[in-house]
Amino acid sequence: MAIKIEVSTRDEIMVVTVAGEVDGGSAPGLQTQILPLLQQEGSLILDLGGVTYMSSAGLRMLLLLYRQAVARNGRVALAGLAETIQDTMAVTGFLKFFTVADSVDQALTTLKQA
Amino acid sequence: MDTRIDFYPTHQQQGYKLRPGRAFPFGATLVPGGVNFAICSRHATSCTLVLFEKGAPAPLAEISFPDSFRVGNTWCMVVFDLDYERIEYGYRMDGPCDPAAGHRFDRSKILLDPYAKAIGGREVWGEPPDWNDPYPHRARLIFEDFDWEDDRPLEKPLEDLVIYELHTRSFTRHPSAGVKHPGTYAGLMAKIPYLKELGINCVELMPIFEFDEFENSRPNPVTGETMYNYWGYSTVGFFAPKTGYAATGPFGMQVDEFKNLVKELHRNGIEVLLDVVFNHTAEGNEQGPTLSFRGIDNQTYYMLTPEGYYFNFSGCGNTLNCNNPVVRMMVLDCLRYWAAEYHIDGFRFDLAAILGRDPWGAPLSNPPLLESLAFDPILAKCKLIAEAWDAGGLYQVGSFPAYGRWAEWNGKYRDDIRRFLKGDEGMVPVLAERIQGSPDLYGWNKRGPTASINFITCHDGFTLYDQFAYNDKHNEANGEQNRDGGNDNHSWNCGVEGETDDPEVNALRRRMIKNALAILLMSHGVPMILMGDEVGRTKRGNNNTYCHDNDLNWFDWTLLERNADLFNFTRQMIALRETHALLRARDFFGTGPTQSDIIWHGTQAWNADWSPGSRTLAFMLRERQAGQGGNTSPVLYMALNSYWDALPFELPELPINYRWHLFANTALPTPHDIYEPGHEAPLEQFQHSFLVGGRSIVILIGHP
Amino acid sequence: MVRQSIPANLSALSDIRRLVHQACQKVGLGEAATYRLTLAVDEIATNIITHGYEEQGLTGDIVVSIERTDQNLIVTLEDTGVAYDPRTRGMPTAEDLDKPLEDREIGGLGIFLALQDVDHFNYQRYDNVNHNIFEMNLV
Amino acid sequence: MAFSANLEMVDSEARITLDGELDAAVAEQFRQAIEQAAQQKPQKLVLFMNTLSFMASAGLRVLVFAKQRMGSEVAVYVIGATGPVLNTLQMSGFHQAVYIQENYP
Repeated sequence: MAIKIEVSTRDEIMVVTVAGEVDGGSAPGLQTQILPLLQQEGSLILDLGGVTYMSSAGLRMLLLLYRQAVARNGRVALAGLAETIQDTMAVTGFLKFFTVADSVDQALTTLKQA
Repeated sequence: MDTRIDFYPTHQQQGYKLRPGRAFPFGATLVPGGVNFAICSRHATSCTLVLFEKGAPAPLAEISFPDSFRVGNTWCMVVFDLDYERIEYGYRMDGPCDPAAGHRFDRSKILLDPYAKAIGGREVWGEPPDWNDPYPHRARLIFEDFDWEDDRPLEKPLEDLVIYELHTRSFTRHPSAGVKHPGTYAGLMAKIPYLKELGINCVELMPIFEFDEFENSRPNPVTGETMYNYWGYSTVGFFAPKTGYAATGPFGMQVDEFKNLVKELHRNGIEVLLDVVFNHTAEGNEQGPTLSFRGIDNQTYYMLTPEGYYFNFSGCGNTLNCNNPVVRMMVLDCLRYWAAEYHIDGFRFDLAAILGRDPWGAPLSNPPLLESLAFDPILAKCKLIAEAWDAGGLYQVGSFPAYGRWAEWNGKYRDDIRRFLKGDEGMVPVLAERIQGSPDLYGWNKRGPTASINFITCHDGFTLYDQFAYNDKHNEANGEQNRDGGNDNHSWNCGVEGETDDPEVNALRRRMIKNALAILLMSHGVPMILMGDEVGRTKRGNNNTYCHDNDLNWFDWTLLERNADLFNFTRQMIALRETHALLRARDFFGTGPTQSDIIWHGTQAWNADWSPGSRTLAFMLRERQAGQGGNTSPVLYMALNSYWDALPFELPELPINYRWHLFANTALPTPHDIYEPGHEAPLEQFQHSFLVGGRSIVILIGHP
Repeated sequence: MVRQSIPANLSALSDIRRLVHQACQKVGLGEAATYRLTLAVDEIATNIITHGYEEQGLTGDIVVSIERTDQNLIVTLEDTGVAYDPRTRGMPTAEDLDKPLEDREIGGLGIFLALQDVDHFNYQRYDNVNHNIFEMNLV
Repeated sequence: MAFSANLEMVDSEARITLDGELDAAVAEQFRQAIEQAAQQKPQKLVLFMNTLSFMASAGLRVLVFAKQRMGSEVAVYVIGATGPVLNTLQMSGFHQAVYIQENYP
């Protein structure tokens, strides 16, 4: 299943929508596409509603994005995570680094408040 | 990113780009652009790397190691451009098949890498495997990066520990546990608040190295249920956490999940000890499967008789040849890996006496493995706990070669306390030794009370509740006509065998459980509690439940309300131990810098009754200057009465402005049986004697 | 004079006390002495029932036999429970036996009360039967 | 002769009247009466023993454990104990912990 991403902005915050399976094969490509987007402005919303599978490699890619955002004192919010993926992230200790929201709108409000 | 100048392919086989690898570390290591595979065998003549697509029945490719890729007895190779998450790997080893000479090479077998850091094949606990899979336990690659943030091993002083022995699956598998992922590391993580409330600061996990729960599984002749290798005392891989214990096992994230469990336990002030099994492997004897060691280098990994058969000091078919230099190195590498990569705080060695035997089974006076473990720089702060006996008759409780580093499961403590509690004669003198941390066993060459791990029950044998509800073992469910399991339980059923609704008998059983916990937590040495004993868990009289995946082993959490008084009693006793440094000594009384004393009393103050017929003992713990010159440190007093009727105990005098306060009295029903440390009930000012109920214990605190 | 076998359970205690009480009246023993003998027999009987039988998972009877000689009234309790000499908390050593009653580490609270005011107490065990013998002087 | 132990609460005073023969078979009844009394958190516990004709050590243990449980703030009175029962209390040293009176108040 190929990986697809779309980039858009909502109220000047970058929103990247990802669909497909994020694993050892697709994660490096995703990372090279998303990293430059962080250059201009720290914060980022990842709309992962379309992600059906996230492997360890995928989790590590998300954590690297988080590190880059923090380095630019921005934040990374994850929206629309499937319950199983959110659950595996919690159990393996990855979830606590991120702000998590059910939808992109909710992610926007939380990012703006903080 | 590939900054190294020597990382380019030099060979090719079957479309895979290769180059000679690095001889260490052993196992499979991710390197820029590929994976470095390294494995050693002294007697193999050739070696082939076998690659699988994850879960596929047949291999994807077989790459034979060119002889130029060999360094001494170690084959090593880098394979480029592998998808780490989709690959499984194994080895074929060729060599002589001459059992009498100790060689059992078999090229047709695909062998598991002994240094595999993740193992597939049993992703979901108890899911029947494909029995004719040529490679049932498959080595996999892992990401070794994990964000520990600021976590590191807690390095708590051994004397401060209260150890809680638990089985990962049993702890939360019962539906009453109410956790999202029953029977897993994640389930255990969800119960950390329970452990904190109880006051536990160390958990000892029964084997979590990958093992095969289906090893000699068979239907139970009585119930028809499947009987498994449930406890896991038969290791398949020494470097991989059991995948079936991980909620994320099916997604291959068991390594991250277990590391996160250790991190969460540490964050809550709880140390993690691993129960490790280096005395035998899952390959059993000649009839057992060839999974790994037997096919890689049988003569090196196993203790063999001159005729090439397997010595059986473990009672499980084979004996790992721990004092062979290569195996010794593997054991050391394994423990260092868990200590450094998983932040593990210590290890409990199953049947550790075997580690002190030479390759022909003779006990060594200065076993190299135990010595190198005791002085290893990475393991320097790890607790090393030995079950100081083995199934070959070597019993070393008190004489285990310790180099001042090793602690031991004190089997004598277990038996002596059980016998005193049930009212055996002649136990008072030896009870006094146990309470002091067993100086009779550990008082030589600078060992202290922390050499003694005190326990009354453990996974092997009765639970504490069953200890006072059954005279005899009831192991019919194990399918061996009740012949398995020990017979020297020193238990007493308080008058009725098994469950009863007689209120007197049940009240006596609760009292006996409280008496046991009171002695355990007041004794010098390191106390260990068996999971569930704090709420009266029962195994219905079965003292050998190694094979049951059911409520014989599962922790029934509904016991929390039914036996809330036992939970409260345990919690307060642990709190008492935590409050009073007097109870957590590093040195035996009268030795070492701490100036504290133990003074023996009996039904008469200052005059303990050591006679054979006596069933009473009392003692007082205090700092030498207590009550003098402004020193207001508290005095602890404990009266133990294992006689069946009440006895008045004369109380020793206290310093002038001190007064006795009642902390615990197991003769009284809850909530009067125990108080919160610091909120004890004052006795009458003039009271100089206290009636201690039959088979009861009283603890008093003397303070201004 | 009297010999009766009574099932060893706690509810039988009042019957045992009644037997002793009637015998004391028949021989005209004083009220205080009667109470002390009744108390002694009750305490030892209680100990036999709980420790001798129930706690060992055994069942059995207590045989109460009462006879009178010209000097004293003798009550004997016979049971087949676990061997136990009330005069000490364990099997008596030689040195224990020649100590006077007061100095011995008497059994628990119950035994302590029982043996305090009995004129003479003896314990024997032969062919698997415990014999607890109480004597009160009549003269 | 049967045994009875009935509890009567008079504002902060728990009064238990004991009647008949208190032996190991009935001691549990006495302990439950004490338990109910303790739950009311009385300041005083008054035990009327005028018609108590017999008390074995089982009864004495219930008394001692009641005193231990109620601690030093609750005063315990024993009223009208007959000679032999009084003797039992004295022999065990229990009389030091309670107020012994012929009648009440």
